[in-house]
Amino acid sequence: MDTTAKRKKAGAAGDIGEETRLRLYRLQVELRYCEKRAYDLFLQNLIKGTTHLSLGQEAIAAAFGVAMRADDWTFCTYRGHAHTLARGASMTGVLGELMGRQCGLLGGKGGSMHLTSVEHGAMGSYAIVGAHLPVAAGAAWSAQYRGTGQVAVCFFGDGTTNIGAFHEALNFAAVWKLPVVYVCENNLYMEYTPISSVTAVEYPAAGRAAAYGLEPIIVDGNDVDEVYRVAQAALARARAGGGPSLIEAKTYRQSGHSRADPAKYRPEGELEAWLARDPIAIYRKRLIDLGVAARVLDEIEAEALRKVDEATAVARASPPPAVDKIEKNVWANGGAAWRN
Amino acid sequence: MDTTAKRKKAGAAGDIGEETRLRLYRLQVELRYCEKRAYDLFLQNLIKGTTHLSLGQEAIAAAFGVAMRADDWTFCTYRGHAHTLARGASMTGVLGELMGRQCGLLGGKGGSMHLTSVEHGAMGSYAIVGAHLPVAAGAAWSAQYRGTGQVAVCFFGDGTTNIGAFHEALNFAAVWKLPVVYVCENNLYMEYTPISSVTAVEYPAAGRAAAYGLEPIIVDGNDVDEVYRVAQAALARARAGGGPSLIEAKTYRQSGHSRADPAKYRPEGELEAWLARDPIAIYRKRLIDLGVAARVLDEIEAEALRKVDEATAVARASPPPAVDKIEKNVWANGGAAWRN
Amino acid sequence: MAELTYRDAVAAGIAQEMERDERVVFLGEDVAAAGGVFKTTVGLLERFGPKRVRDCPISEQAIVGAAMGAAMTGLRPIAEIMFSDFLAVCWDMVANEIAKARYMTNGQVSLPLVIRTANGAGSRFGAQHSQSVENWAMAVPGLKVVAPATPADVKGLIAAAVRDPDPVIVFEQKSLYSMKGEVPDGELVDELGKARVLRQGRDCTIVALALMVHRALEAAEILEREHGISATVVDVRSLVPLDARTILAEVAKTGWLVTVEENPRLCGWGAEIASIVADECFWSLDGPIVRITSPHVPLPAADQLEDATIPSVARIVGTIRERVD
Amino acid sequence: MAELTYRDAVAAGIAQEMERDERVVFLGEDVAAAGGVFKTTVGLLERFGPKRVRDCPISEQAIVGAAMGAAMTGLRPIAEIMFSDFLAVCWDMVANEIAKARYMTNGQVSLPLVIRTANGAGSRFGAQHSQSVENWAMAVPGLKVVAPATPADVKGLIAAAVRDPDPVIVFEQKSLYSMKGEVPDGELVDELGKARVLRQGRDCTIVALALMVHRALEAAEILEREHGISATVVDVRSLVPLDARTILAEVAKTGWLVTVEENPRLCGWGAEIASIVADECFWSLDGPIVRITSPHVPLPAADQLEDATIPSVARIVGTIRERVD
Ligand SMILES: Cc1ncc(C[n+]2csc(CCOP(=O)(O)OP(=O)(O)O)c2C)c(N)n1
Ligand SMILES: Cc1ncc(C[n+]2csc(CCOP(=O)(O)OP(=O)(O)O)c2C)c(N)n1
Ligand SMILES: [Mg+2]
Ligand SMILES: [Mg+2]
Repeated sequence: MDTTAKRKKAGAAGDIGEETRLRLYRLQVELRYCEKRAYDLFLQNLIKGTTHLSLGQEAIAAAFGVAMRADDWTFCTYRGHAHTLARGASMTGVLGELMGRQCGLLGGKGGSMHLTSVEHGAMGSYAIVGAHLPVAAGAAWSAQYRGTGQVAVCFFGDGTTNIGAFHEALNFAAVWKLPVVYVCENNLYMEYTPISSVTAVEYPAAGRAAAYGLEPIIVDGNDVDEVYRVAQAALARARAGGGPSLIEAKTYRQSGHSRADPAKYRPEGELEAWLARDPIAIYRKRLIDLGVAARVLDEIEAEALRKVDEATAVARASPPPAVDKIEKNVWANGGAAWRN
Repeated sequence: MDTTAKRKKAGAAGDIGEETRLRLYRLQVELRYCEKRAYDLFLQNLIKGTTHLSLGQEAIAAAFGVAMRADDWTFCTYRGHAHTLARGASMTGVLGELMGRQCGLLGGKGGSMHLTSVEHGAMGSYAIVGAHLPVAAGAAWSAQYRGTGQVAVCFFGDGTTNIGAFHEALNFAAVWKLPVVYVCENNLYMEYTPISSVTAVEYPAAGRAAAYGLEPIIVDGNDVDEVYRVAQAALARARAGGGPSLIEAKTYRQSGHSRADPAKYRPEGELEAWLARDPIAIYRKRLIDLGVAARVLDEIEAEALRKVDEATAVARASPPPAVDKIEKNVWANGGAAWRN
Repeated sequence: MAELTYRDAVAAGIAQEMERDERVVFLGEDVAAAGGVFKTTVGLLERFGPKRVRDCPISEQAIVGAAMGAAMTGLRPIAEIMFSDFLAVCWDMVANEIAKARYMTNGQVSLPLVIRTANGAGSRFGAQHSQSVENWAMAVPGLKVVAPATPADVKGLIAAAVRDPDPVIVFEQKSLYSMKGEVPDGELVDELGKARVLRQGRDCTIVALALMVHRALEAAEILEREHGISATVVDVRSLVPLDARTILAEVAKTGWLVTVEENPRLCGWGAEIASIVADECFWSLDGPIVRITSPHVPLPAADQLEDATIPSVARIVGTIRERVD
Repeated sequence: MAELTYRDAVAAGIAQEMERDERVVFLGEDVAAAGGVFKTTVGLLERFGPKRVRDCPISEQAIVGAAMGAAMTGLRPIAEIMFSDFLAVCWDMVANEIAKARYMTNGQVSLPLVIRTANGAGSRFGAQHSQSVENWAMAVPGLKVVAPATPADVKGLIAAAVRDPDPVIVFEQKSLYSMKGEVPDGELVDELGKARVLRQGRDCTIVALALMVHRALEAAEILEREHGISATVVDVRSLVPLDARTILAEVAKTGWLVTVEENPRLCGWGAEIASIVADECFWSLDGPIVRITSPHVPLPAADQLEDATIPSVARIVGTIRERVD
């Protein structure tokens, strides 16, 4: 086929091969469609709790998802659907958990803010700002201690850089030279408050890197290739014993903070400007420029939609968890007894 | 007298007048003698709790004590005898509190780690590392809100720079441009552990200043003149609405961490090297070089000793607090009732 | 009398006090421009300006610590901790500093400050955003603790908390924010330390707090109507100071005590009240003290699970039918 | 049998488990090179090396958080929090993360970790270094909690805690560190969740913990010898799991319950036990349940004040004489 030459070019345009690029594209699209579905299900009142969508931020989760080794660990926040899926966790499990169904990753116990899939290295979503940064350091310590070469990757927001646990974890990880990669997704806002109004430095994460003896690393979080490159470098460095990295990925949350938020606080034009820099649209254009056929991408999109549809159907058909589960799994013995 | 010329020189040798210099000397000597007395009283089993001495670090408390306005506020740590005395709190009150007597600043309720004298602007000694940094920011906020021109000065150690509250307070103070001066007394150790072994940067405080948009300020904490100049500048800046400062004063704790600590972990020669740089010895020499008569300094020392002796006598004569005080002053109504 | 939601009554209480006293200032996360994530502080920024109503970084230790420093130097701050679960990230400031400062300084330091926080379950937010932790605060000497159950109470108790010279934590129950109720017009200032007897019965005394008050009342109606059991219902309202006298008097009349707690069981406020009653009211008891609580588990997220975890009207009715003769 | 101090028994317990299992690692402030501020970990660094015994910055959230992350990925960490009061600075990690992770993930995450901490009064350190906060931990579902009263118990319960697949907080009582006692030679592993009946009496059952166990025993001797009152003494040892059965059985025999708690009164573990007894053992009670606690105040520093705050032998004797017939 006459696209061969172009294809080669796609591969040669940088250090990232076409196969990887298509994986990056597919993953982003899957994350996007799944988040959109979550939003629809919420509007249909099928999701009762809260949801915090990553719409617009998918490039970061996707790039790391592709760059990480299968046995690496992810730690993320309540805004963690994408990060969990990006490690390979089941979409049914994610949507089922959001809907509070038995098939949910956590059997309905945790809810949208606590997605976890240990078998995929998705070591939890943490809903208290900052808490998971020390936990990720601990996992990295365990890898270092056992010499396994595993790396812990920890995602969090710009607002998180102002809480005490951030500071403690970064210093701790740096002093112990732990194999952990801290990824700050700077989407400009904490919940509704602009990060610039509550932070002493322009770059909430990168502006603090030197305080831990680290290089400031800033990356365009809407460019999946760029994030992928930075991820590879940081993971390699960690695996080689070079210690932690702190990466600030600049991006934008296209939706409100959580399901309840219409995001009226955004200045006029801001959303539009960022939509014009939507990571998936940009990447689709880039791939086409690099010679990938549009129908290949269309097919990927169609497959992603099918996957989301199937997962939705399975999750919807799943019953709610049985109430006898309430007193299960407090302890390792499966129970909840606190007395004899 | 023929010393007039020399005296003028003493005043002219810098921006600090002789009168101020003699105050700085007197204060350091008083702090030193009082700390030594605390040590003696402990050996005599007259102090039952713990004590954390500032021996070797007196220049910092003294310089700020002299530089501060009477209505400024001090916040300090369990190692706070010197900082409290430097604001004018009664020596009897301090020694009495250490001995758990009725005449103690806190009537025996607080103990050595919580010295407070609100009437002197000594707003408390805090025994949980880092906790008082946000509190000092709050006092500064109150000054800013009421437009009083007061400044809060907050002393803490090198080890404190690694706890979360440090980070939160510094960012908060910087964003709100609060009139607060943070003074890190870097005495090289946390309790027994060298600060360098647990900190990601060489200068635990100054190395973090940029993370809060602040200038790094490092000062020789054993040179009372230097500290005084830096203190004046930071206080003036805060009063003028220029926001917070973070000062790292390099110094050395000549004794163990607390009464129980023989400080065997110090490398050989370290103590000796720092004793050679003892702030009071250095200053005495400087004053004499500047033309102050030795007998003036001798007299100051003798007076300081008398003051400490008198305070000791009064405190020793004071009875222990009455046990009915236990259920007093939990609440503003003077009582402790939690029910009717 | 106006009908207000609990949520609006919170704002009304804060506004009343800010209007009255310039020293009252308000700080928290997303509270000013956005009016709070629960919309409990809408309009305060517009009315009192950015000097008095302040948005903060995500720094709970700094927020609560700053409130402490401001209180000891002449202001009367109100700090919001968005969810009561987050008290854990600033627990040192609350339990070790604020609670103890007056005592340790032998009365030199006054801390007239209020911490307001959204407490409790019902939103399907899961175990880190749904706890009832009023007993954490009750366990610490030096803190006053209230948990209002109605719009009028939340307005009046916030006002009382602001005027109190000691630190007060106001636990606002999330599940009640949209509840409507009559709130007297004009200045409203309640009193800390007063329980309220909402219903007098003969057979047992149900002692409840916040959301559980409403469930207890409903249960009492059903017990009366359908089972001929007549129950007194007491709303504790204030855990510290505790109106032990009212509780003891009401238990003495019926001879049975039943506590209804949303919190997980161990060391809940109900245990404290049970121990007081089992001591001082022992000879008036006609039978065992019954505590109805959430099971001692973290709170699950899914709606069916959450609903089945915290005490329901049916569970209260069922337990009392079974246990009280 | 060797005679060891409680302090040395702590080190022996840790060493026994580190020797047995390479996954056991130990971290804290000033614990390695210095052997701990209470000298409870002397020799561990020399014996197990700097890879397994690690000094940390003053970062309690990082310490406990790192223990959590290590535990969920295959290690069995022991973290030291120097004074139990400092649990407040990492309370989110303890109460919101560690306690809830297994439950929220429906059992995916295991946290076999131990937090050891020095608890309680007696050192004249004042209100921020002397609290008994075992009830803070007891109140949080998902934490196991022990508080050993003797050298043998502290060694055996530390070993049991390390081997337990769930997070356990070991409250070591500061005032007992220099106490000596017989510790069996060789491997010693106790069991969580077992109270111990130390003395059988006829007239009342005293339930106590940690230092208070020794005071209760002494009081019981005096009561017997001087006042003809014969008391059972139960050492609770483990608050979670709680050996409620043993306590209920012993109370049923004597008909009276007296709890002796070092903690300030409100929501102490004694309240929980009182509420259990007042429910399940009500018909066997011969009289009111009596709780002897510290008054509900922060702890004062001066020796006379501190001594008069926490329950003394004399106060236990006096209260029981007055209250128990
Ligand atoms: C300790 C704590 N404080 C406050 C909150 C409430 N809260 C949840 S998300 C959030 C904003 C977080 O902002 P950022 O770190 O930028 O992450 P983003 O939501 O933008 O991804 C806040 C304040 C919380 N969960 N935990
Ligand atoms: C949160 C907390 N952790 C640990 C301690 C125990 N501790 C008391 S002083 C101290 C060392 C503090 O070092 P630094 O800040 O350098 O002050 P310095 O004692 O040298 O003046 C430690 C770890 C404490 N009081 N609070
Ligand atoms: Mg953000
Ligand atoms: Mg130091």
